[in-house]
Amino acid sequence: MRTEIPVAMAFIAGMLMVVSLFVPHPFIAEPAAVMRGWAIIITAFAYVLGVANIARISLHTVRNRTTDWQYKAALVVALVAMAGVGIAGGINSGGLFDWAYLNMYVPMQATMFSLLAFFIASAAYRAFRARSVEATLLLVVAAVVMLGRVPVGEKLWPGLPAFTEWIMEVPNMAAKRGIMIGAALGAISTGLKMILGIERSYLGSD
Amino acid sequence: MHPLSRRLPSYGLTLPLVLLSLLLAASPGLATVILEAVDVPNDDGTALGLTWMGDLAEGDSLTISRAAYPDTAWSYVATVDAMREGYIDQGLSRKITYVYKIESAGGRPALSGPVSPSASFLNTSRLVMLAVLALYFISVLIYIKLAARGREFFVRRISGLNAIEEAIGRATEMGRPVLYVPGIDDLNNIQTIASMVILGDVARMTASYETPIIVPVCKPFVVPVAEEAVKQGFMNAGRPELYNPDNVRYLSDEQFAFTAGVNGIMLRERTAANIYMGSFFAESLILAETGFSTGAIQVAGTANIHQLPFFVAACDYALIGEELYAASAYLSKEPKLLGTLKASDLAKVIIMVLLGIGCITETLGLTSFADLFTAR
Amino acid sequence: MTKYILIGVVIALMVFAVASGRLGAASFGTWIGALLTLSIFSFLYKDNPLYKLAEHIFIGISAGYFVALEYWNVFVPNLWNPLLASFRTVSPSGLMLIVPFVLGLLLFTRFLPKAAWLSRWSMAAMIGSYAGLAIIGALQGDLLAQIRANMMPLISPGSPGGLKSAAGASALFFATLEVLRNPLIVIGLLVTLVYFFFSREHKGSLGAASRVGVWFLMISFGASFGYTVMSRVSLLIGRLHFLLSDWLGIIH
Amino acid sequence: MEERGTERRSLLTRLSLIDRRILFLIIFACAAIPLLIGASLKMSVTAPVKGLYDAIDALEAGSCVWLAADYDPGSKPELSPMNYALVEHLFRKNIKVISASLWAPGPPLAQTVFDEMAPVHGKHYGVDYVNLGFKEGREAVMVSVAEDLRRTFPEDYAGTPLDSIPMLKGISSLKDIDMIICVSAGYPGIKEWIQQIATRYDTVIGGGVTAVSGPEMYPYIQSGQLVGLLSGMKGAAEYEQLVGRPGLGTAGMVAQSSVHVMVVIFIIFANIVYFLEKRRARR
Repeated sequence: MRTEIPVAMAFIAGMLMVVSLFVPHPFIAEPAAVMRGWAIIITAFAYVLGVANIARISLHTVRNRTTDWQYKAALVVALVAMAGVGIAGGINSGGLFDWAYLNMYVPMQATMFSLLAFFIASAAYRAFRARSVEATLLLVVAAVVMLGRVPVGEKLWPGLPAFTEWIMEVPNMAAKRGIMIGAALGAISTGLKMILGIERSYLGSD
Repeated sequence: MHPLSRRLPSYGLTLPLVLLSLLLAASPGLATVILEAVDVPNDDGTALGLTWMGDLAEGDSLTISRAAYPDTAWSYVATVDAMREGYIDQGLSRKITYVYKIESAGGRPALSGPVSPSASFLNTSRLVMLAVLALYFISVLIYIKLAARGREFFVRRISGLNAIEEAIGRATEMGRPVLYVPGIDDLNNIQTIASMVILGDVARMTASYETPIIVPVCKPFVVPVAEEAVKQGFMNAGRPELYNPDNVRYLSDEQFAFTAGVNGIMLRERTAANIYMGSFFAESLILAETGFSTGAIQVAGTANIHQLPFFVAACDYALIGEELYAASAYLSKEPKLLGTLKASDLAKVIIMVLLGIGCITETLGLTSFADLFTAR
Repeated sequence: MTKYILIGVVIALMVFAVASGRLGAASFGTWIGALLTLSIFSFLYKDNPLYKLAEHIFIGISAGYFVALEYWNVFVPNLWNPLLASFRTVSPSGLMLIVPFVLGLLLFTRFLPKAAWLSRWSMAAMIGSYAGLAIIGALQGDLLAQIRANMMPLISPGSPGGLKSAAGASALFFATLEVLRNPLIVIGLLVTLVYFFFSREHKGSLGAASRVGVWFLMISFGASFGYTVMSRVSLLIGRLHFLLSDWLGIIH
Repeated sequence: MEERGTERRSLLTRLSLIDRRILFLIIFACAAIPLLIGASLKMSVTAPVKGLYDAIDALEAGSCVWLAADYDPGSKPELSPMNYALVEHLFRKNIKVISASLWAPGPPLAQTVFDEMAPVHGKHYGVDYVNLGFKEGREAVMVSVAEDLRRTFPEDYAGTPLDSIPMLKGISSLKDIDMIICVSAGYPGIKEWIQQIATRYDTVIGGGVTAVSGPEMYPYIQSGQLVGLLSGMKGAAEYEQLVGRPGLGTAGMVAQSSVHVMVVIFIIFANIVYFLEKRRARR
């Protein structure tokens, strides 16, 4: 019950997806379509589960008054307020939910990511060193691409954009394709192991 | 190429239709068109393909309508350019037999014979794909079986692993601890599991050198697994008494808070060897920068290709992509991992051979070999 | 020192904006957005309560946002409405939706240690589906298509003619690059695959090939490095544009 | 001599361990000053960008594209300008646009673009464009939509049933769509659309990505699985130039240039210091 049924379910669900690529007949296509519809719904529940988990851990911190509990409290308040406003008042543009999205979600997430510009610049100065042939090659190509991809590069040498494009299309492309083929082989074997129940780490331990 | 010509095998117009067309062509004054409706192969039985020929000129348009045989209530389908190669009517039912009619301005309408769509049990245009998948599946399973039966498989020396040993040696000389960061993803990421295998081996080495190892962890579920790996490593080195449970530290499950915590460890405890193995994201360069500024020897490994540039530029050695998995297979000798690695190696050899043949045939101008691999 | 410079810059910009009479034009929402933006930027000086607060509010808001979106865009149209409709019309295919509904609810047994194993059923159905989709995606999109695309003539089409007709150093340089295009792509892929081949020691010619493979990898990492810098800088520009334009109204 | 040597070394060491906040300030200035000055630069258009432009330009008026807004505010400055420029081009060509998102934060971003562009071009919701909103389920949604649009998206973002939207009459699946354009910030995104849909359903795919994932898309461009690609803000700026509607992409290019130059200077300068220190250490 605890492992046989999940393994059987993973097998049926996965095989339906794979086989439906080769068997167009409705006797496979129809159940496969139903299964995809189910996957959509279960995944939505999984996201809500994730959110519930964040709330649970945060509330635990608040209840025990451990370090930074005040921040966790703010987190829970923000979560409940946002979800409540959205579910009760709707998500359409012009509403309060939309307002909070545009004026809070958008600036905060965008700014979080923009911090990385500073970190990269600082790492470029303090840590990126041409300590080997490989690292040297990497840094030289990086510098060429950085200059060749912005308008100022054209001012330095009119051929720079074309040369940069050649780097992207030839050596970069070849290596990325090699990585891609390796990753595809890995994805297929991992998928197979999951479908056949050889790999069960996602089920957790007993 | 028009989709129809790719999807329909060359369905010639049948003899009766040719005779009919001759008959119609004999009647003067009116443009004559003949129409054929056929099932679209390799589909789920919801489409029919129409082809036509006759006295049509550039710029003519045809109106297509259909009826459910034997009923003759015509319903409009589409108006198309007469010069196109054909038309595919979709969204039909297998249970109905259809008749089609096309009309051109000033021409006699043409009717098709009754036909119903049928569903295929096998998409024959994907046979090569199916064969490739089946062969690869089988080789994965066979290699896993062989590995489980104890067959010894050779895995090449992975220089990154030697670099780790060197780094630990240096830390020992300097009398400073080793830092091992297993990425920031949970156990559902295979990289984290691979990292735990490598952690076990690193712990074994540090124990035999009697150098402390610090393992900061970002996800609560990883903590017990990391503790177990370190403990086991110390046992394997025969020094279980050196194991210090306080050195596997859960810092925070928020990315940047975790990063700040690890930076703190590097600066305060002056770790001399920093090892980053697992799934890293934007924090990679922040960690590597701090480690560089403290003068530590750094070895990294991740299959998150987007972070590798920073590890390569700021660390002394980096395991690239699949090398991380290969290292864990090499160290753990786990059949699942070894079998997969071997099957993927076999596939790569075959791919290289196929690529060689493909390039030679293409250079010679023969495209039929390469076209076998065109995915449809 | 840095702290004062930073504060000085912000104040100077604000004074400039006030003086030009544009600051008042920003809406309340823009003010909130600007203050949150500055709170997060304050992390650059050092970790501080303002940043921590903004970070936690962000996690809360984004989690709440997800819940509402999943509710209105998935639960209601894909589960509730069809399920209610099928109760009315008693359609068996609609009633089948009870299965994913129950499987979805079973996920929450994770919070009940005794029944947690039930959540595996739902996990299995979900993970099995995605594993299957990943297999066919990797197979048709990456494996076969990429192998096929790399079966190319070793002589880049049109390049020998281009080399002959090239006049001038720059034209000759680019014509040479064109000649090298296909051969380098073919070699580059082969040596990269050799690098990721683990069943033989990388010695002799295999070692040489694998070393060239590393060079190709390094070039591609260099390209990724440059592009990543580009990405992050663009994000910064976006934020500065927001502050200078939407909030302070200094630029348009 | 001796003394000057130590002083120079300490200067070098000091330089290589400079407070990172000073570096932050330099980067801040490099990005902000060009924006304040409002300088602009002309640029040449790269082949992948031209490829996407030509593919869209070749579509007939009245055809219908799927515009996947698979991104979130974290990459808005890179991808939103693309979204604007693409919608500008599509509206101008009188092509119908179905927007949908596999990223929950995507729909309002797509909606903002429509709200701003539709009045300018005299376009109406439900007739010329729709926003189907968000759907959970990554690859499952892609394949599901390719087979049956209404089963996957019974309602649009605002909750209107699809059957009451006029422009969707006659569109039952991706088979009735002429092109998929994906504005993609990561997983799930353009890579998955290619993997799941391009060959299986014989669909034309093009789109834009953040610069981070630009380089890994080149194999798909070479193989023809992608008709064209915009990478990052620069790609957006090139597209803006092609459609003649300068936006945030174009506005940011001088700032982008100056920060790039500064980062390259950082790397070169720091490496020179590194080699000098190494040589000194060897002596």
